[in-house]
Amino acid sequence: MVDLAVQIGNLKFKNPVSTASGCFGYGYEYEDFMDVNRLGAIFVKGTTGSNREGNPYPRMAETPSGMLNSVGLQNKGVDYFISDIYPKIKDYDSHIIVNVSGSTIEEYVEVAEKLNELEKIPAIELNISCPNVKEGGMVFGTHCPSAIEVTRSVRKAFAKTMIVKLSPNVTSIHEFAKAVEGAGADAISLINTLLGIAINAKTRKPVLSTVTGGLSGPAVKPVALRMVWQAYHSVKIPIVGMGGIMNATDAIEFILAGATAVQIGTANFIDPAVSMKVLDGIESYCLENGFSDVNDLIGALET
Amino acid sequence: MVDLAVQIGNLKFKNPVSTASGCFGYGYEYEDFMDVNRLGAIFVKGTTGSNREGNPYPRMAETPSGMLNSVGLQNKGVDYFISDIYPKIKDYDSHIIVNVSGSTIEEYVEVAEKLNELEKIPAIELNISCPNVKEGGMVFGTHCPSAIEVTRSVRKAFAKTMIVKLSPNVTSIHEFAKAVEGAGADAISLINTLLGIAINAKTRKPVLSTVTGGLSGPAVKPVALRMVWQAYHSVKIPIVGMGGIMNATDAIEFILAGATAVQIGTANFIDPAVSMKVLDGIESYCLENGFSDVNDLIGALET
Amino acid sequence: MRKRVEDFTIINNRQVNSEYYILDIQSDDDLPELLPGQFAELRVDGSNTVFLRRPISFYDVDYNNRTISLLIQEVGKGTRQLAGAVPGDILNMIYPLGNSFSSEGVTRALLIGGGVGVAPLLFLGKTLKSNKVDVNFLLGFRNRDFLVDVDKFEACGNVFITTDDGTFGEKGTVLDHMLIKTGLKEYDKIYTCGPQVMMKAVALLAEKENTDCEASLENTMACGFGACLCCIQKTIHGNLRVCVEGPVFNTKEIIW
Amino acid sequence: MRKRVEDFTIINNRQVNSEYYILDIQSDDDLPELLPGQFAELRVDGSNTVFLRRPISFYDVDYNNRTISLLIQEVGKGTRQLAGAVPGDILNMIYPLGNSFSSEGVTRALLIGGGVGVAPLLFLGKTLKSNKVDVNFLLGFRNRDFLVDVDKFEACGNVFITTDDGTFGEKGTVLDHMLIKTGLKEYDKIYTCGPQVMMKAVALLAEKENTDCEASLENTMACGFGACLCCIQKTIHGNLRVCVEGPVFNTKEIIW
Ligand SMILES: Cc1cc2nc3c(=O)[nH]c(=O)nc-3n(C[C@H](O)[C@H](O)[C@H](O)COP(=O)(O)OP(=O)(O)OC[C@H]3O[C@@H](n4cnc5c(N)ncnc54)[C@H](O)[C@@H]3O)c2cc1C
Ligand SMILES: Cc1cc2nc3c(=O)[nH]c(=O)nc-3n(C[C@H](O)[C@H](O)[C@H](O)COP(=O)(O)OP(=O)(O)OC[C@H]3O[C@@H](n4cnc5c(N)ncnc54)[C@H](O)[C@@H]3O)c2cc1C
Ligand SMILES: Cc1cc2nc3c(=O)[nH]c(=O)nc-3n(C[C@H](O)[C@H](O)[C@H](O)COP(=O)(O)O)c2cc1C
Ligand SMILES: Cc1cc2nc3c(=O)[nH]c(=O)nc-3n(C[C@H](O)[C@H](O)[C@H](O)COP(=O)(O)O)c2cc1C
Ligand code: FES
Ligand code: FES
Repeated sequence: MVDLAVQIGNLKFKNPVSTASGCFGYGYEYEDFMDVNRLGAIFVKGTTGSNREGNPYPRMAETPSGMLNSVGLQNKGVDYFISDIYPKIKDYDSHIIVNVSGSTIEEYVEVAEKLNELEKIPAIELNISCPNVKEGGMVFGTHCPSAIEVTRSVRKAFAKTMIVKLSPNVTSIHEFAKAVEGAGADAISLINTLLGIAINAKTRKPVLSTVTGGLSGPAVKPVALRMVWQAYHSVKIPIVGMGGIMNATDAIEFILAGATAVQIGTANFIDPAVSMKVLDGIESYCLENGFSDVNDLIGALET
Repeated sequence: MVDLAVQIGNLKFKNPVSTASGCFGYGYEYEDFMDVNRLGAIFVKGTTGSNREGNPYPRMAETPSGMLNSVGLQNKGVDYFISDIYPKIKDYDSHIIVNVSGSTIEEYVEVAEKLNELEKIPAIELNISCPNVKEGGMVFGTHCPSAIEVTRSVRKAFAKTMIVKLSPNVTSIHEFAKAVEGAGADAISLINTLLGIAINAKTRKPVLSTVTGGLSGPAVKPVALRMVWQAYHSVKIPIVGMGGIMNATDAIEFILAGATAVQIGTANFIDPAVSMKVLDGIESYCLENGFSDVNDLIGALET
Repeated sequence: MRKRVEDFTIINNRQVNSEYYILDIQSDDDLPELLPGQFAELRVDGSNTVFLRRPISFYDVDYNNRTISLLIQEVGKGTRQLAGAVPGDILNMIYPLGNSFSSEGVTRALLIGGGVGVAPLLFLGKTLKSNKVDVNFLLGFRNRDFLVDVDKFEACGNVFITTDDGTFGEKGTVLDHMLIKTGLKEYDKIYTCGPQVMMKAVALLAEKENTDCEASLENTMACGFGACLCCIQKTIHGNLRVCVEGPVFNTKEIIW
Repeated sequence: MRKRVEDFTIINNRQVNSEYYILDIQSDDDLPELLPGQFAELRVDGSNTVFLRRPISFYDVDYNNRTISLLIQEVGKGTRQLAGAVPGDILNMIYPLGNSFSSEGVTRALLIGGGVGVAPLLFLGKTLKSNKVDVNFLLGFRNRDFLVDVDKFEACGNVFITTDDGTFGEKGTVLDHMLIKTGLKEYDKIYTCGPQVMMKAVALLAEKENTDCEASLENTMACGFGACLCCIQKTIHGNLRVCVEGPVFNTKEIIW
């Protein structure tokens, strides 16, 4: 028997495997494929103050070992989430963590305040790193004073566990990790997508309607591991790691680099039951390698 | 007939296809596979003030659609280059461009001064972005005032074409592009490698002796294209684009994004004659699409 | 309808012409109920440049033999890789995905397809026929070499064919055919699948004639089952997912 | 020796045991001269996770049939993918790469191999034999199932075998064999290839006995032909490229 429970802020995850925002819908999209209740947590789609239609088509481009997306936070807004989605998912046995997005600090605060009232939402993930919205979004994640300000403001509005999701599109990830730690984050998650472009040489046009989009998938894994490792060595709060996890080995690499828990994003599109395989694989790894507690693997990279 | 000649600073390249520093040795390593004289230019291995042994083994890790390296500028120093290598390669019909690296501004200047004397070296590529050396290297490429200082200093020491190679590990590539343009660069090249980590989950150790290394190959192409596009829209000097080019279509994407010429790096390891296929493919593309001059493709992305 | 991930076995790979091929794939188990218009997300193994799955419609379904047929056009790296499949190979699919054509109250239908867009129309035609609907096909192909299984379509109803170069049927595209020009109001339902310009033109004509019309849309998909929001179609109800609320849309709802 | 990139055709894939297999590959043209110790960089098609080529030694060469044999151990994704090769498949290689074993003045040689490290030793043994050298093999395997082509080795000279579990030959590793313990000075050259710990131990013993010794080293390679500087071995001459100045090094030069 392996002890798989990990601690993120005040919150105990029954295991370190969760699914990434924007890649797992609201959970129920995956019910046909797996028992979503086995996940440590489900990070649901980015939620904003009001309805957003997102960016025009096309929003997706396949790239070598990865994909670009420019969905642009399409969602029906926090009130719809509360009235129509929350009731359907609140009784999952996995933590439901809402990814909070916005264009202004006021919008972030408004969403956080409303979510604070929901009994079965034990945590939020503050998305200060979305590369796909015109105003706000990534600016908060690539400008340190803004990152601090939005974190501080939401901290005041949200009493439960607050995870701040960092952008990888920065020179010094440790600077941002430390800044949001200082501003009241209980944990950080990283990485969000890398800003990229795909071009159709035939038409001489960008593939995405927005020209740039966010790169995810195995292509980004080396960068993500590096950032998790750097962040781990600069903050005391726990880290939720992600970026290109396709299997249990990848997930273990993130944990060794310093992640307390992991999120699986793009891989869900290719194998909708992959998160269960990752979970089982982590347990097997622990058994085979004599670890009775997955916490002993966190940051255990021998350098 | 397609006009393939492009202009980089004062230098005319007979075609836009060149090979990237550190990936093509000194050119003669590829003589068995192709006619290296057909290349627009050969960017030779990073050259420093004196002999460097580089980093310990292991220096390489395969990653999804890419690789990490931490070679660490192994080379015999500029004097050896001048005495032993230069005579062997100076009569290639392709421009020989030396990638100048160092740990201190004095070292960069020293190397540049010495190369300035060599008749058949019409240009240098100032590598302010190597992620694999302890001191210097990337610091110059991720700290804007340092980038400006090293560019200015070398500018004074080197009278011919000076291309400055930027690091992708920054928040705002345009800031650096503009800065080195202002400091006297005749052109910029990008991207150097993205900082990454590979981990061996079995041994729980990093794969590379240096823990972090530089990511190259198709995995980075979307990021590289984005940075070329951003740089193109912020400076007037020409751009030499690279990062994951595997075939002619990839190269054309870079040109459409704003590159005047391209460099091929990692792809040479997999297909040592790939640069000739890229060259032929660019010509065919122009013919098929009615472009009589490759210059008409530069920055021609319709956004 | 429960979605599943399953390994099928390829039992036949028939080259139709220089670009099209038909894969017959078999399940070890009984097939679940599949609806015309639905599709599957195919994993493309053996290519080091294909990362995501590829959406392909059900072209034909044989419940007795537990077999599904897929009509595929080679357009890029994924479809090229699949073209090399040989009997015995495994094909992993997520299926069934998407909504389906609706046929309530339909008595006389015209199914208008262009190129590989005929794929979902055969399964639809078969289903309509078994529901006693009067089925008529108007199918457009590049030339006579690109005709696909005309006999199978004929087994479901009347077939009218156009070819761009006139080497078979009427010359021109389906939009040039007299059925389109004059006859749309004789049907109580139009179904269409093919190039977007064709579908849009058909939709406008149908609207003018006040005939109900459904189109099966293409889109670039990452997941295929509603999780990623990549496959959006602008509609009068806002941006809808082509993989869940589609691929079949009533054309009155589409904002082209 | 001119390096080339060439498509070979796989004519045979023989499974030796649960981990080893031998690929026989044929060229359309006459083979260039190949030297024992040299290797090729194999492209691994059909895997979406293998990006770089994989270095593999020449195990056997048959100039008459234009055939090269490769002895390969399945250790990861690339060698696993190649294990599925069937006759008729194409194998693209860059070859010949690296230096080779030297044999000038050698009259009596001991070739010490461990596991898949025996690969370059068969070709070496054959070549030495044809040069009238007295060839002796000391080969270590995990157990009797892991023995490889003992008859072929025997055709070149004396063969001494150890298995870890004693199921064939002497029990233990090659380092436990009496030949190593007492007899190294009877040879004027030792060649070794296998796990690094084994090679290092052999090298130290040879040095003690003052017998010349060459080892064929492994390394992680990106290019295989000297361009990337990824495959470095620390030596008394500084960091040298295993793919050009090696893979064969005189053990006196190696800084282990
Ligand atoms: C619901 C649905 C059902 C489909 N049914 C069929 C079918 O039955 N038979 C069939 O042959 N094809 C069908 N398609 C289209 C098929 O999915 C694409 O042709 C295929 O994904 C292309 O993959 P590729 O790797 O060969 O091309 P790629 O190398 O990915 O791309 C080649 C070219 O095709 C374009 N392209 C790629 N995917 C799409 C797409 N989904 N929509 C539009 N353009 C695209 C690219 O922009 C590029 O120009 C369907 C698509 C959808 C969404
Ligand atoms: C000059 C030379 C000649 C060789 N000759 C042979 C031969 O004749 N037969 C044979 O079976 N093998 C030989 N090898 C080793 C062979 O190249 C590796 O086993 C192979 O590249 C592994 O690829 P993979 O994709 O299966 O493993 P991967 O999935 O890449 O890796 C699996 C494991 O093997 C390790 N590994 C991978 N490559 C190497 C390497 N080059 N050296 C050491 N460890 C490695 C990895 O770290 C990992 O732990 C040779 C290597 C060199 C350098
Ligand atoms: C289609 C798509 C939509 C996404 N939407 C969001 C989002 O709404 N909020 C957010 O914080 N991250 C979003 N992300 C980023 C992922 O949560 C994750 O950070 C990223 O994809 C890296 O992980 P991966 O490589 O495992 O996918 C999205 C990613 C994808 C691919
Ligand atoms: C093995 C290796 C060594 C490299 N050495 C250098 C170097 O010495 N100087 C330099 O500026 N860039 C060096 N680079 C970076 C490349 O020149 C290039 O910027 C990068 O690899 C991206 O291009 P690619 O994806 O086509 O390889 C090296 C890259 C690799 C893979
Ligand atoms: S493809 Fe993911 S929602 Fe439609
Ligand atoms: S593998 Fe590139 S130099 Fe040896």
